[in-house]
Amino acid sequence: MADSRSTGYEDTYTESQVILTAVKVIAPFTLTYGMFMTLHGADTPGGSFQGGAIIGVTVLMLAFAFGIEPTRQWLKNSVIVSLVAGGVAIFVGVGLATMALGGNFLQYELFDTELGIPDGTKWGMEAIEIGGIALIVAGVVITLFFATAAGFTPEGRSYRTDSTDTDDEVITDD
Amino acid sequence: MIELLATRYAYLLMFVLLGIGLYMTIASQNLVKKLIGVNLFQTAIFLFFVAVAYVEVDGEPGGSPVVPATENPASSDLILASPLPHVIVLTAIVVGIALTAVGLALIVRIYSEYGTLREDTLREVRADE
Amino acid sequence: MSLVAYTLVAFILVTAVATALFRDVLSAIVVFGAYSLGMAILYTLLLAPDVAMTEAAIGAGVTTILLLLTIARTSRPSTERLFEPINVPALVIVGAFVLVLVTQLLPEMYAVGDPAAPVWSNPEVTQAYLEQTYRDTGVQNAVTAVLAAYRGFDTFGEAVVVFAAGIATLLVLKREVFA
Amino acid sequence: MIPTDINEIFLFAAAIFVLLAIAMFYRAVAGPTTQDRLLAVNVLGTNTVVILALLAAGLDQPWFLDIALIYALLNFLMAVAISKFTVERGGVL
Repeated sequence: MADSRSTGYEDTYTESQVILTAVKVIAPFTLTYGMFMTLHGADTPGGSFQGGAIIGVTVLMLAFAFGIEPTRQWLKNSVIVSLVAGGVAIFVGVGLATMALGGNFLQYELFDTELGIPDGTKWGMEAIEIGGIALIVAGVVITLFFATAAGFTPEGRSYRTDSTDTDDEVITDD
Repeated sequence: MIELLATRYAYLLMFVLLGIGLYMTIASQNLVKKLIGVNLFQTAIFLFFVAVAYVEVDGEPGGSPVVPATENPASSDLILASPLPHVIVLTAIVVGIALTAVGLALIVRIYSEYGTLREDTLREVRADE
Repeated sequence: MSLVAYTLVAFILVTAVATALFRDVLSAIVVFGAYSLGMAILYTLLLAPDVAMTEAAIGAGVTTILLLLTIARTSRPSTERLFEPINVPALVIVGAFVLVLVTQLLPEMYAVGDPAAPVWSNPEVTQAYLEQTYRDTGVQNAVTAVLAAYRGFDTFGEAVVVFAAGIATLLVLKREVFA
Repeated sequence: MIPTDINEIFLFAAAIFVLLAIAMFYRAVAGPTTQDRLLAVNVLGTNTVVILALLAAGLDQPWFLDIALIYALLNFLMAVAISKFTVERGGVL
């Protein structure tokens, strides 16, 4: 077991045919469903908190099927950073945009009256729902998962700077 | 008495769940179980918020808070659950998982420093230092 | 209607007690997942589909996985007994707490779903939201409207709290990368 | 006690399914191995989907089916996570 741990890639369990096939079928559907939930939150129950969580869960599913380390390598750090930080930036940006138009923080009707966007209130809300909260929640769910999965390494080195050589200690010892 | 309990079942459940969550945080020696207890306590509070938002008229439940697409809805169409407690609970659940995750990270850290998750052993280890 | 509610209350109570008493942490986590399932059905029954969805996605899904990962990274005590021994002093304190709540607070509560309850009948809060949501914002889901429009600044704070919690987890674990 | 209205019948059926869930929970508590508990919770998840569908029909709230869909997805994820954990005590997770 120690050998398969250290390589991390020839793990028989991460290549379980059942899980791999099922996840290959289900993951696109989960992602679509998360996006549906995010985009359709205005008129039916649902919304960005739920949709973002489901989008994040899709990555968790992939990580269980393909192994956590390969998924970590596949998912660039900059993607997650831009998800989380970009979400906050969009949220603040929409709020500051209404202030720049002469209103209060997140006073959406100014998009309608000042910029002439039809249904400005609705689209302003959709902007912070889709662009803001969903991205933050999805990014944070993925972050929490990978951080907890990595556990604590006293040296504090990050795996990303390492190449995928064989002496990479993937899992902290119990 | 039975009538009182039967019509207030959600609040009764909430009180008992508060008790169970509190018991887990006090009595469990394992830190992970303590955190599960905190989570249980949280869900009891959420249940309280959801229960006060619920409405029914003559035993017929109202609707979920999706209003009809008219400018001036008739009041008979507005027998809907209150949206405000739902919003508070919605955000509280997401903040709750964030809190749980930070707690779990601390637990992982404590384990790597002291090699135990039991409260009593942890106390002894810390006393020896 | 009420029959479903009572059976669900029984189910939730059984799962909660089992979660508290299991000695094996893995079993407690698995049973806690079942508890979340029951809780989400109760939220659904109390006409809160948004809350039920969040509880389903986050409470039952993500929490269970994070707890599992934690005990995978730490230890799981060996189990010679199925249940934990009852801690009598804690049980007495908690029992007194619950007894006070049930005897003193429960009779003061409005019945579940009573339209006269202050939360629902308040013309300035709930009724105002329900009447004005479509006129003001053009969305039908009142929960989304309150979340993003009426209480948008509050939601901004919540989103930043979630962001901060992600950063805090990375700091506690001394990691420098998000993924 | 036996309902006659069609919506009442759906709700009654949902109540029966909750009772079945309590019965299934016995296996989750008593089950000597973790595999028994995992399977019991998995069945509970499927049971939940059925209960939510019946509630959606009984209360005339078609949106409840969305929640049932989320459950169907997450039940799979939980099953995979717990099964992988039971192999080599989480070493492959």
